[in-house]
Parts: sequence; structure tokens; C-alpha cells
Amino acid sequence: MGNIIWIIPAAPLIGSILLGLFGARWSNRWSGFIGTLSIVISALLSVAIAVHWFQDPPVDEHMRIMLWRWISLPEYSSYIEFYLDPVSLIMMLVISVIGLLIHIFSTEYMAGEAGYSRFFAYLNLFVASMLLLVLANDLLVLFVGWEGVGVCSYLLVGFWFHKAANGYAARKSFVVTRIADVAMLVGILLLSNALGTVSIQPMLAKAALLWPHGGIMAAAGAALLLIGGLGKSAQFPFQTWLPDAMAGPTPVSALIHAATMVTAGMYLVIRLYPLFALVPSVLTVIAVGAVITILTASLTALVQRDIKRVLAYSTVAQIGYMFLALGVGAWSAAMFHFLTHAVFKALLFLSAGAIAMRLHHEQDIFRMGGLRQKLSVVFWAFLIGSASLAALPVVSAGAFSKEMILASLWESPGLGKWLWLAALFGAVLTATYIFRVVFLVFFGEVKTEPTGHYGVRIVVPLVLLAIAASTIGWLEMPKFMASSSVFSSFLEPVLGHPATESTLPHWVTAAGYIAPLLGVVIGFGLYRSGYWVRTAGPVGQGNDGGQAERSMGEGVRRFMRAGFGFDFLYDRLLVQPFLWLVKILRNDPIDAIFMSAAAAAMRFHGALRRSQIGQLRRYAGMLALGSMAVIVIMVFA
Amino acid sequence: MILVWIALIPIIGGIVVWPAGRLHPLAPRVISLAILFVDLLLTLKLIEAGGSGAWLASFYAPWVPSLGIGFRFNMDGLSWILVVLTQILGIIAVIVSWSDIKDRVGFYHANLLWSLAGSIGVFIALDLFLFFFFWELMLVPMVFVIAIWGNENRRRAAIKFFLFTQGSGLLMLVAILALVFLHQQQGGILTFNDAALLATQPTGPFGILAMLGFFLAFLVKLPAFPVHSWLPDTHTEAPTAGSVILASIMLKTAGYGLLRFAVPLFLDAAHHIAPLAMWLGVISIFYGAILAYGQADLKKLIAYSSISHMGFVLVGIYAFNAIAWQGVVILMVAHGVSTGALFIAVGAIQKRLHTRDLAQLGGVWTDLPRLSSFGTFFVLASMGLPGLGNFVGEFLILRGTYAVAPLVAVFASIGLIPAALYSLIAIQRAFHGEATVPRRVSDFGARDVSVMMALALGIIVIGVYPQPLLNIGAPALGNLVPAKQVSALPQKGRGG
Amino acid sequence: MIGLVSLIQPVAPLFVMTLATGSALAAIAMRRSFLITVLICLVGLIGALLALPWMAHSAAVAPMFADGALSVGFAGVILLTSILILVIAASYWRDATAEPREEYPLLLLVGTIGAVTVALGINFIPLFIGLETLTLAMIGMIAYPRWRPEALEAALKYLVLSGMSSALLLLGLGLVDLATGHLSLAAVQHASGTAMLLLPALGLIIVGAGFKLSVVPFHIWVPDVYAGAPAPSAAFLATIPKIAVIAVVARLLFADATIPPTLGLAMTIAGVASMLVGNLLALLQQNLKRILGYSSIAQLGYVLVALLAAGALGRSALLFFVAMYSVTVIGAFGVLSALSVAESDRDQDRVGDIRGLFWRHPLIAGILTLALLSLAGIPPALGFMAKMYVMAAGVHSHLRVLIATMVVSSVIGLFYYLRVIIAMTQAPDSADAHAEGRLSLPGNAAIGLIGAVILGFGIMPQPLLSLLKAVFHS
Amino acid sequence: MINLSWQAPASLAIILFALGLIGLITRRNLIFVILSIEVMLNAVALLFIVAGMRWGHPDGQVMFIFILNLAGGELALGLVLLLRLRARITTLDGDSANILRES
Repeated sequence: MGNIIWIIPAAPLIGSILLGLFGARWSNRWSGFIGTLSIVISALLSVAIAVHWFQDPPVDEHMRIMLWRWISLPEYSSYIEFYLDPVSLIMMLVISVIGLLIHIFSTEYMAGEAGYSRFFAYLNLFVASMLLLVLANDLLVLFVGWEGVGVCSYLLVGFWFHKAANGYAARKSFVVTRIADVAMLVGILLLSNALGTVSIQPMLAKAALLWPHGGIMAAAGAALLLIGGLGKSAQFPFQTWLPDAMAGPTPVSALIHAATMVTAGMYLVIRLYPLFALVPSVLTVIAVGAVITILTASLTALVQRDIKRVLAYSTVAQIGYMFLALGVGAWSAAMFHFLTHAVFKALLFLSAGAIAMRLHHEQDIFRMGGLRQKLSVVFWAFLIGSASLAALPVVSAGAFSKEMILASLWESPGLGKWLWLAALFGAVLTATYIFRVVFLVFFGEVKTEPTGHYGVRIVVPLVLLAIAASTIGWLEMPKFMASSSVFSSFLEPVLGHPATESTLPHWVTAAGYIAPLLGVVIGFGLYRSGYWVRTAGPVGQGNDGGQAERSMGEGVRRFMRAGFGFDFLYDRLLVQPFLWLVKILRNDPIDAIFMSAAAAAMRFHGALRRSQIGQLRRYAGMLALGSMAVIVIMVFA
Repeated sequence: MILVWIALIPIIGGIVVWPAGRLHPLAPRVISLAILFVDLLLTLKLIEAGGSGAWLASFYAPWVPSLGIGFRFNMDGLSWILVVLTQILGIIAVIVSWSDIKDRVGFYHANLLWSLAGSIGVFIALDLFLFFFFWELMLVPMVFVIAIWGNENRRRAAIKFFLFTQGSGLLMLVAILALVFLHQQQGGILTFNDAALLATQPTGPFGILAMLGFFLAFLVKLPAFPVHSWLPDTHTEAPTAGSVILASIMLKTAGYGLLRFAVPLFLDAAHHIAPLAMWLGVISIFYGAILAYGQADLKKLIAYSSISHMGFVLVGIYAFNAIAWQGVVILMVAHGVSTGALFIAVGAIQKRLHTRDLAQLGGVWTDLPRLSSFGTFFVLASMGLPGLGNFVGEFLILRGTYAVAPLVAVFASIGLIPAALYSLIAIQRAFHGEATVPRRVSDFGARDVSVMMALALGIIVIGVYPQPLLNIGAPALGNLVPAKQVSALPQKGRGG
Repeated sequence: MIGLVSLIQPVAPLFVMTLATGSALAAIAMRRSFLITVLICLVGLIGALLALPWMAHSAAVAPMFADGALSVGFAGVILLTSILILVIAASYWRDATAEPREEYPLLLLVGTIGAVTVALGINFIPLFIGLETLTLAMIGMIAYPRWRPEALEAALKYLVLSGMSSALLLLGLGLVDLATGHLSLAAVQHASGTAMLLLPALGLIIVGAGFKLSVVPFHIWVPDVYAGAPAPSAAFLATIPKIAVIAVVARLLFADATIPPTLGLAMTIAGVASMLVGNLLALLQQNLKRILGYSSIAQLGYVLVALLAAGALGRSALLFFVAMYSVTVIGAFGVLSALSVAESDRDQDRVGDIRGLFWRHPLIAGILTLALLSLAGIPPALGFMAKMYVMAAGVHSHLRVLIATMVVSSVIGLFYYLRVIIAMTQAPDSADAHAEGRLSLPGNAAIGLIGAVILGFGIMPQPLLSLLKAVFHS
Repeated sequence: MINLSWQAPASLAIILFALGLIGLITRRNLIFVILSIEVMLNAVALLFIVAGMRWGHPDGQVMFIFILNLAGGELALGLVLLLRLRARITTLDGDSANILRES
């Protein structure tokens, strides 16, 4: 079974190549078919392998297949090798299955767009790269996938390339992540140099063997890789690119900027958790950074007008939860939240896309309203997704995963209690901002009249995802509900036994369930009081024509709306200096030096030229002077 | 003997195609193609044959015996790789010129072939004088190509190109002579044979000075900061095929020269200068990238990006280890392919839209989707996208450098960020966006597509399976520095 | 009879040429025929060349003449160069049937006699006589197209300035005579530094030599005279007197192992200045003859490097370089004269005139390109090898300043050589088109031969090296 | 044999030479320029005579004869050129004969 793993990333890759080569000549229907078919193959194989795995787990709980030697030098080697263990299996499943649903959704969503086949080529290439990323057994191969998904993200964010703003967003997303990637690359260099290999398993073994607990090398390596992860996962301080990346088509946002790519950072940490486990200080940094991310992103989400931006900030925040879990060593909790998040966030994005489809691509929540009856399918889908995101108890998958994280936080030593408190506050905010959207969009009076209707390719993915969003949490339940720990025991061979020995006080658990409900209530309360509408803020981004009221509250909201000023800060700290440098160097000052040498030669030429005056007497005089000079030299030198 | 033919065939070919141009404009093209193919086949056969000892093939005949100058041609894996690169890109240059060049076709192809012959000679000559002879020889035909078939400011560019490279070459000549006489003084015979001179190993200030002669010449040709400024002007004015040969082949002669001569002949001095060289490389990386970002001319942008990439080569060469050197070879090949392809793309854009100004471009994708997608692909490749050839080279260089000078490696890595900036802005401003004026132009035809496909395939193969190249290069790189000299060196920390 | 032979043998070449001069004069007196005059002169020159080895093997030595291989070799170079110039000149004047042109080859022959005398002479008397014969003949050659005011002006300038330099040289010689009582070069050599008068005397001799070599600061006349002279005369002017003087200087310098430091200093300064000034002056020049004139100033700077780099290497470098220089300069002027019409008001000597030459006459343009590349020192032309040889000699003798200057000035020089070469490839400027000459077979053959030599020996220099070695070290 | 001092006539020769040189540089009239050259040559001729006198050998006188020859030849050529040139520039002002110069 293991030796067919390679087909899983290969199928979308081939699909992408075919689409790239011939897509322009194919009909849209055919392009969509090929694009989807390749993912169908991947998804089916993934599911088959997963089923097989459950029935008959391989020895040592992992599979490896070596494809070919990529770089093989005496001092350095990297092999193209796939490594499948429960963690990567789950990732693979999520990517291929959710990817499939989103592909199906896209075939209808993107209908009529120019560049239809290009879209699927990119999307297939993305899936291939993402699968390569999760399956790679070599850090450098992982990096190939890592950058590959980055490029696909770039291409897809800028898919509608006619608008310059999209191009800007695409570049921003790529460059911000590239900055982080460079740190990761340096981390790879460091690990490779110090440990002699970047093949993940041997490398981790060596690290554990050679490096002391809390050692400086381990800390440096882990920190550098972490920076890469933070960048890709849009965590503080790299969170600024993700909201802008919403410029891409909504299915792209769903697949790349919610379900899969942005969680690559978390996957990286989990993949290398023995390394991170060596350095508690780095873990603490992760946790603190995650809290900052959660709070800032949630607060920002609270004041956005654009539905996709709300979701984007919420993604940042939710991945913050995953990192928070990582920060306290709750690896399987992070994985579990990844799983549920992938499902419900894909659902939310697809629903948002489905709404936009019917509302002339309207994304402003204050121009929607009353869609509960008009778009009932989407209403239910979005509601289920929101419930899951808000982690409403029992009915949603998110509740279980978030509960698991909260529990781990409470139990972790040191800062644990404070982290728990912050996470709890974040949970309130989460519920508030998402139900703000729910109330504004689906209740109240109709502001924009929907047109058209949904085809089956829109509805089926929504329904399937909605079902999953409400049920998938049952894979892992707290002890007091039911003794289901399918998920964590599945991951146990890799990540070890989770530390939930259930000594949790009951009030702690209860607080975790009450917080989201509280958030919903706040959201509803403020909706009823009209607060949301009053504080909607100006239309569009950043153009506060100056007539907004100058109250304290509005100032704070403006600050929050702008994502806590990070964009402004980076613009002044990084972008402007760079542009200044470009401006002063643009004409190559070094060249001026050479040109001035040439000019000097020309000036000499001009001066000497004047000596050639053509008059005999002058010539004779010069000759005489020359003779005098020679005689002087001969006599006195 | 086969080596002589490899260098000689294009020269003879040049003499043949010049008059052939009078018969029919097609004749020079076909003959040139045939000649280069034959040459390529001859070279390919060498790797099959294997050869004896360290060399795949070697040849010696006296030339100027009274000065110890000989026709000493030797080919090892390193030379082989670069010669094959030269021939393949030469073929592509001929194909690219197929519809570009319309007047004086015979003379054009003669010059093309002669400059290729010069480069091939540089890669296989192991007599310092012979090497220098070819080094200079390849310039003149190139100057003709630029000065006759170039763009508006072609004469100025050709002269600038010539002055920079030739002037620095003279420094190298002085250094070669100094080395040769030192060798003689040390009791050796008067000879320009590289193998004999390797034993000289001058030290102290003399070694540094003589080494600098080589170093500067190669630095100019590479080109690296601060002696790079001929490159952008030259590229801007050169015809497409000229740019391809210049960027893909001629710049590589500098990397080759550093690896083959500047470092092994002056190990001690090279070690002394290594930190400086590496930091120059880092500065080149940044300087090239920042200037590339600021350019309004697409061709100039690519030219500056070459400076940035060659910075990596410089860093890698002075890292003094096998990994970095392997990376240097891979990067040189990959850069040759990717940048060559980019110049072809720009040439095609210019031919169709009559501008290279990024302000006037934009929205090209709508009109020329095939051209634009290839363009985007190669921009991404040259940006160092993992999975494509350039990344392998850059990574190996960084990996090798990190082992000896971590700080340099870190800064060189940071240089990848501005690389992303200028690459993306190029894609954005050229291919994306909205066209300012409606255009009616034809996209890539079958010939262009097949050329670009071949190059793309090349860059992908190097990216995912560089092992054959590594295997061919390994013994050659291992033998560059004689083992005796290596062990004699003090093992001191260097760099960063 | 035997007595006559042994009398003639030591001065055989001069004798042959004088005989030819007499015959030519007689022939002109009888019947003006350009062809016959040229043939007589040619025979005279070839005969002199053939007589050289015979002279070298003579047992007796004429009192005032050297018998060293160096002098004989230089005399051979002079004769070969003259033959080439004669052929080129013949083709240049071929179509000027309206004017009497028979005296031109005659003047050339007389000038050559002077030059050979200088090259062979070791006493002040033959040296002086030879130099003045050469100068007077050259004035005639410069002024020959008397319908051109430029030619007259050039001749007048040359007359006055060379008269002045002759006077200065003579003053130096006189002072030597006064100080030592000897009129031989050996006296200067061995007595140097002993007498108070000798140092300025030596300085004045340098001035005289420097004028003929046209090194800075005695270069000032070069561009004007070259530009005014018809192309074959300019070729003669640029080569023959220089080779002759180099022969004398080389004999003096190479006889001793070391060069007196003051002399070395003066030569170094002159060399550095020549290389820089010559090349700088040529930068934006639009007149080809002036360019070649400035270039020759710089080239003579390189010659000084070879002269200063004593030793076997310097000696070979000097010979090689001089051979290269003569061939190349004649090639360049030969192309100009082939393109020019003698009877017109000027030669084809503007850069504008040769625009597009590559497409009109590819081979001629190719030869001019080779010649310019050779002067610039770029392969595959002969000049590359020669320059490398000089550099080698300089590096070997640690002439750091000179070598550095050589590098810098070469870079400057590249600019204008390349400018001319590129001009040949550009579309012609129809506005100032000037009548271009009809190419003739012998002229073409001569410059073709020169082209072949520049290219052939540039790629395969060993035969030339061996030849030079055989001639000069026999 | 009277032992004449050679210094005095030698000085005279040098002074004559200097005068000739000054004349050459300062005079504009071409006739005078050529005459100045003659003066210089004759000064040198005198010097040779003095040298011959000092050492008592005939070489100086031999040189004297050759120098006279040269002077005559140069004068003749110069005058011919002047004649032809005068037809062109209608003056004997040396400064106005400057067609050949760097423009």
C-alpha cells in the first residue's frame, strides 16, 4: 500500500502540468473535470490508505518510500522521500478531501471567469505542493513544498491580475512569508551543518542525542524554523499578509488561507516537536506570541466590514489557538484543532463565497441582511460553521478541540493559568465577532436582493462540510462526556500520550463552555442595540475621509480596524527605507564613478588637444621646452 | 585531438557561414545549427568515453615553445558541463536569431560562432596563455554582435563592455606573467602550463598582488560589485541572442576562471582574500537586487538580477568547500538557462510591442498568455523557487558557506528577500495588470514554444534531479586544488 | 676584382641601393616611366636585402659601420618595410597620371639608404649623414602632392622642426666631440658621466633621437605632419626613421648590462608620458592619420618599455614588437592609401569616410580591423603577442610604473581603436561621402599579405620568433 | 703650435646657437625661421671646428663640411616649400600656416 503514496501528490501535479500545457485549448468543462479528477484520485487514495491504516497499522506506525536521490554529496544529502505517519496522514486526508470539496465548489463558482483552466492549474499545483510539504521526510524537500505553496498562494491571490490591488496583495503575501522563509532556510542550514542531515527522523534523533536540554544551538535552530512557521501561518508579527490575501477568489481563501497552507507552520512545529521540546524557552515564546495573535486578531475581526476579512482575522486567531497549544506542548490538541478548523473554516469561506455569488460579489456585511430565508442552505451552513468557530458546546466540532486546548493550558505549569484566561477571553471574542456577522448578514431587513440559484456543485460541498463541522469533534471527547479518544490515540505513536489526566476542576471546564455562549449573547445584544451598525466605520479600507467622529472610541476602533497599525509600522520601518534605498541607488552610483573616470580622460584629451594648436612657433617652443626638461633631468637627476 | 576540434569547429564554421550568407539567408542559420550540433555531439561523446585519469580528454602541442606556451587543452567534468552549456545555449541563440536578425546574416552567425568558440576555448584551455588568448578572443565577435545588431545606444555599450573586460584582462595578463616568472625564478622552467604553475603557490604581498590581477579580471566579468556597471548597459543594447550568450555563457567564464585559476593558483592569497570576496558577493547580491527593483527597463532589471545571482557564485567560490563549489556549478548552469530564457522572453516582448519599458508594458498576459506564462516561470526560477535549478545551486552554496562563514551565509540568504521583491514586481508590471493600449500581436509560435519548453525542462530537471551534474562535477572539483597544497595550508577560521 | 669585391662587401646594401638610385635617375632622365622607376627601386631594395647576409659575413669591417647581428637585423626590417611601402606607394600613385610621379619611389629609395646608414652606423658621421638623407628625402615625400596645401604645410613643419632637432642633436654630438675628442657612439658609452659636458650632450642626443622616435615631449609635430602627408609617406614616416633610431638606441643600450639611472629615468618619464598622452590625444579624434599618429606615439612608449627591460627577454620583445609595429602600421596606412585617390585634395582619412567599409570591401575592412586590433593588442592579431611579450619583459625586469601605465593607457587606447572598427560596421553617412579609390592588384596583394602576416603570426608566432632569433643572433 | 683656448670659441658657438633658437621660436616670418635654423647649424659647425681644434684631429672639419651640406639642402628645400606655400597663403607669416591642427 505504501508504495503508491507517491501518486497522491503526483496526480495533482500531473493535472496541473496538463492544464498548464493544454488548458488554454480545452473547454472550461474539460479543464474543470481534469482539475477535479486529479484531486479525486488523491482523495480516494488518501482515504484508502487511511482506511487500510486503521485496519492494519504498519509496523512502527509509519511508512517511508524513497523515490530518488535528489542531492547526494559526501557532505550533504537530500532524498526525495515520503514519510507517512499518523500526523502526516491526517494532514494528507484533510488536504485531499477538503481540497476535493473545494475543487468541486470551484468548478461552479469560477464558471465564466477568464483563465478558468489557469485557475485549476494553480489550484492543482497548490494541492501537489501542499501534499509534498506534509509528506516530505526531508526538511529541504519540505521546503520545496513550503515555497511551492507560497508561490501558488501568490499566483492565486493575484489571480485576477487586472486589478493592481490584487497584485499588491499577492506580492505582499509572498514577500512577508518569504522573509520568514529565509529564517527557516537559515534554520535548515544551521541544522544541516550542526547535525549533518536534514532528513527529519535521523535529524531529530541526533538533535536529542547531541544537544542538551535548552541548549543554544537547539534554541537557535528551533527559533529560526519557528519564524518560518509563524510567517506561513500568519502569526504575530507576520499576521499582516493574510487579510490582504483575501483578494483572491474565495475558494482559494477557503483552501489555502484557511484550511491548509496557513496551518503549515503548525505542522512544521509538530513534525519537529522533539526539537522544540528541547527548548522550553522557545515554546514559551510561541505561547506568548500566540496570545498576542489571538487577542489582536480577534479584536480586529470584531470591527471589520468585509466578511472575508472577518474570516481572515478569525483564521489568524484560530491558528493562534493551535500555536497556543503547541506552546504548552499539547501537540495532539493542536492537531485536533487543525482538523476541526480546516473543516469549519472551509465551510465558512465557502458559505461566504456562496453568498457573494448571489449578491453580485458583495462582501460588505452591512450591505447584506435578512438572507436567512433567501439563502437558507447557506444560512444553515454558515450557522453551523459559526457555531463551530465559536465553539458552542456539544453541537459543534470546534467546541471539542477548543476545550482540549483550554484544558491543556490550564494544566500546563508556569504561565498556564494566564494563558488559559487569555484563551478564554479570546473565545468570548470569537463568538462575539462571528455572531455579529451571522446576525448582520442573515437577520434583519434585506439590503441586497439575491439573484440566481445554486447548483449541486455548490450545495454538496457545503452540506458535507456542515455535517463534518458538527460531527467530527466526536472523534475526541472530554472524559466526562464519553470516553472517545480516537484522535489522540491515533496520534499517540508519534506525539505521545496527551497529558489530560482530567484533574481539571469542573468550573474550569464549565467556563470553557460558557464563554462562547456569553460571546453569542454579547453579539446579539449589541446587534439588537444597533451598536454594530453605528460603529460600522467607513466603507472600504483605510480611507477615513476625516469626517468620522473624533471620539475616543472611534479612534480605538480605527486603530483596531487597521489591524493594530502593524501595516503602518512595517511600512515605515521596512518598506519606506527600502524604497528610499532603491531611489538613491536606481541610477547605479557606482557607474558614475567609472563614468567620471571616462569623463576625466576626456578632459585630459581636451586639454592635450589644445596643445596641438597648429602653429609652428609654438611647436618649436614646446620642443625647446622639452629639450630643456630632458637636459635638466640628465644633469640634475 | 577531439578537444581541438571542439574548439576549432565553430571557428571554421564561422569562416564558412560568413560568405554563405551571400548565397541565401537561410544558409548561415542551418550551417550554424549543424555545426553546433556536431560540436555538441563530439562533446557528449567524451563523457561516454570516460577518459583516463583526472581528465576526460587532453591534448598538447607546442605553440610558442621558446616561451613555454603550448596548446594545452584539457577537459574535466567542470569544463565538460560548461562546454555543453555553451553549445546548447549557442544552439538556442541561433534559433532565437532565426527571425530576429535579418541583415548581414552571414557575418552575424560568424561572430556568434566565434564568440562561442572563444568561450569553449576558455573552458578547456589549461595553458594560462592559451586561456588568456581565448579570454580576449571571445570579446571581439561579441562586440561586433552588440555594435552591429544592437539597439539604439549600441556603440557606446559595445565600447563600455569592451573597455571593462579588456582592461581587467590586462591586469590578469600582468599577473599571469608575474606568476610565470616567479615560477621560473623558483627553479622551474619558463612555462605557462597550469599544472606546473600550480606548484608555485606564491605567498605574501606578491601572492596577493598577483592573485588580485586574476581576481579583478574575473570580478569584472562575473560581474560583481563594484565593477559591474558595464553589464546593464551592455545587456540593454545587445540583441537577444547576444544577451543570451553574454549572460548565459560569458559570465560563466568568470566563475570558471575563479574556480580554475584564481583560487588554486594562489591558495594562500585566496584564503586571505576570502572574507573580502565573500562580502563583496553579499554586497553584489543586495546591490544587484535593489537596483533591479528600481529599474524601469525590463532587460536592465534582468541584467541587475544577474549581478545579484553572480554574487552567490562569488560567495560560494570563496567558501572553499566541495558543497559550495558544487552549488556554484549548478547555479552557473541554472542561471545560464533561466536568465537566457528571460532574455529571450524580453526580446520577444520587445519585438512584438516595441518597448521594454515597464511603465508601458503591463497586461501582456492578456495578449500573450504563452509568452507570459513562460516568462513568469523563468522569473520564479531565477528567484530561486525550490524545485527548480537555481534553488539547488543557491542552497548548496549557502550550505557550503554556512559551514565556514555562517554570518555570510545568513546575509546571503537574506538577499533572497529582495530577489523576491524584484521578481514579483517584474511579473506584476510586465505581465499582469491592465494593458494601457490595445495590442494586436501574435503569441509565441511553435519554434519559440519549443525553445522555451526545452529550457524549462532543463531548469526543472536540474531542480529535481541534479545528481548527474553533481556526479560529473565532483571529481573535477575535487582535483581543482591539488591535495598536497590543501594539506599544507594552515587551517584557520575565515570569513564572517 | 677581388679587391673591389672586398671593398664593396662591407657596405654592400648601401652600394646596391646607391646604384639603383643612379639607375633610376638615369632612367627618368631618359624616359619618364613610373613602372620602370618603381621596378628599378624595387630591385634596388630587394638587392640590398639580399646583400645584407653577404655583408654580415664579410671578413672586413668598414670603419664607420657596425657588423653586429642587431644592426643587420634592423637594416633588414627597414628594407622589408620599405619594399612594402614601395608597393603600396606604387599602387597609390598609379592613377595620378597627370602629375610627374616618378620621383616618389626615388625619394623613398634615398630615404631608405639614409635609414639603413643610420641603422648600421656606429660613428657620428654616418649617423648624421644617414639621418639627414632620410629627413630630406622625407620632406620631399611629404610635400609630393604639391596640389595639397596640407602637404606643403606638413612638409614645412617637418622641415623646420626636424631642422631644429637636427641642430640640437648636432649640438649634442659637437659637445661630445668637444669633451672626448671622439665621434663614435662608443665614446658616449664609455665616457658617460666623466665629463661635465657629457650629461647635457647626452640629453641633447636624446632630444634628437626622441624627435625621430616621436616620444613625448617631442611628439608635437606628429599629428600635423602625418595628417598632411599622403598615406604612403605617412607610412614611411611612421616606420622607417623610427626603426633606424631604435636600432641605434638598442645597440647602445643592449651593449651594456645596465642602463645609467638618469637615462633610465628620462626614458621612463618619456615612456609613461608617451603612452598616456598618445592614447589620450587620440580619444575623440576623427582623422585616421592623426589617430595612427597618436597611436604611434603610444606604441613608441611600449618600445621604450622593451628598451628599458634589458636582457634577452627585452631584446626579443623589442625585435618582435618593432616587427609587429612596422607591419601593422604599414597595413593600416596601406588600407588608407588603397582607399585614397592621389590626385584628389585629400586622402580617405576621416572616420566618416570608412563608415560602412565592412559591407563595401569586407576584406579590406577586415585587414584594417586586424591592424587596429594589432595596435590595440587584441588576439588574434599579431599585436597581442607583441604586447604580451613587451609586458613579459617589463614584468620580468620589474618596471612597475611602466607596466601599470601600459595597462591604463591600453584601456584608454582600446576606446579609439574600437571606435574606428565599429565605425566601419555602421551605415555610411551619405552627406560627406568622398571619392574612394579604385583598388589595385599589387596594392591589394601587399595589404593582403600584411593582413595574412598579422593574423598568421598572431596565431602562430613561433616561426616569426624563430626567424627573428635566427637573424638577430646569427 | 699655439695652444689656443677652446672655451671661448665654444662659448661663442653656444651663444650663437641660443640666438638661433630664440630666433626660431620668436620670429613669425618663415624666412627668418629658416634663417634661424641656418644660424643654429652654423653655430654647431663652429663647435665642431673648435672640437677639432682642441683635440687636433680632422673629424671636426669633416663634420663641418657635412653640416654645410645639410644646411644648404635644408635651405633649398625650405625656400621651395615657402614659394609654393606663398602661392596658397599669400603671406610668410608662419602662424597663419595652420590648416593642420586640432580643430
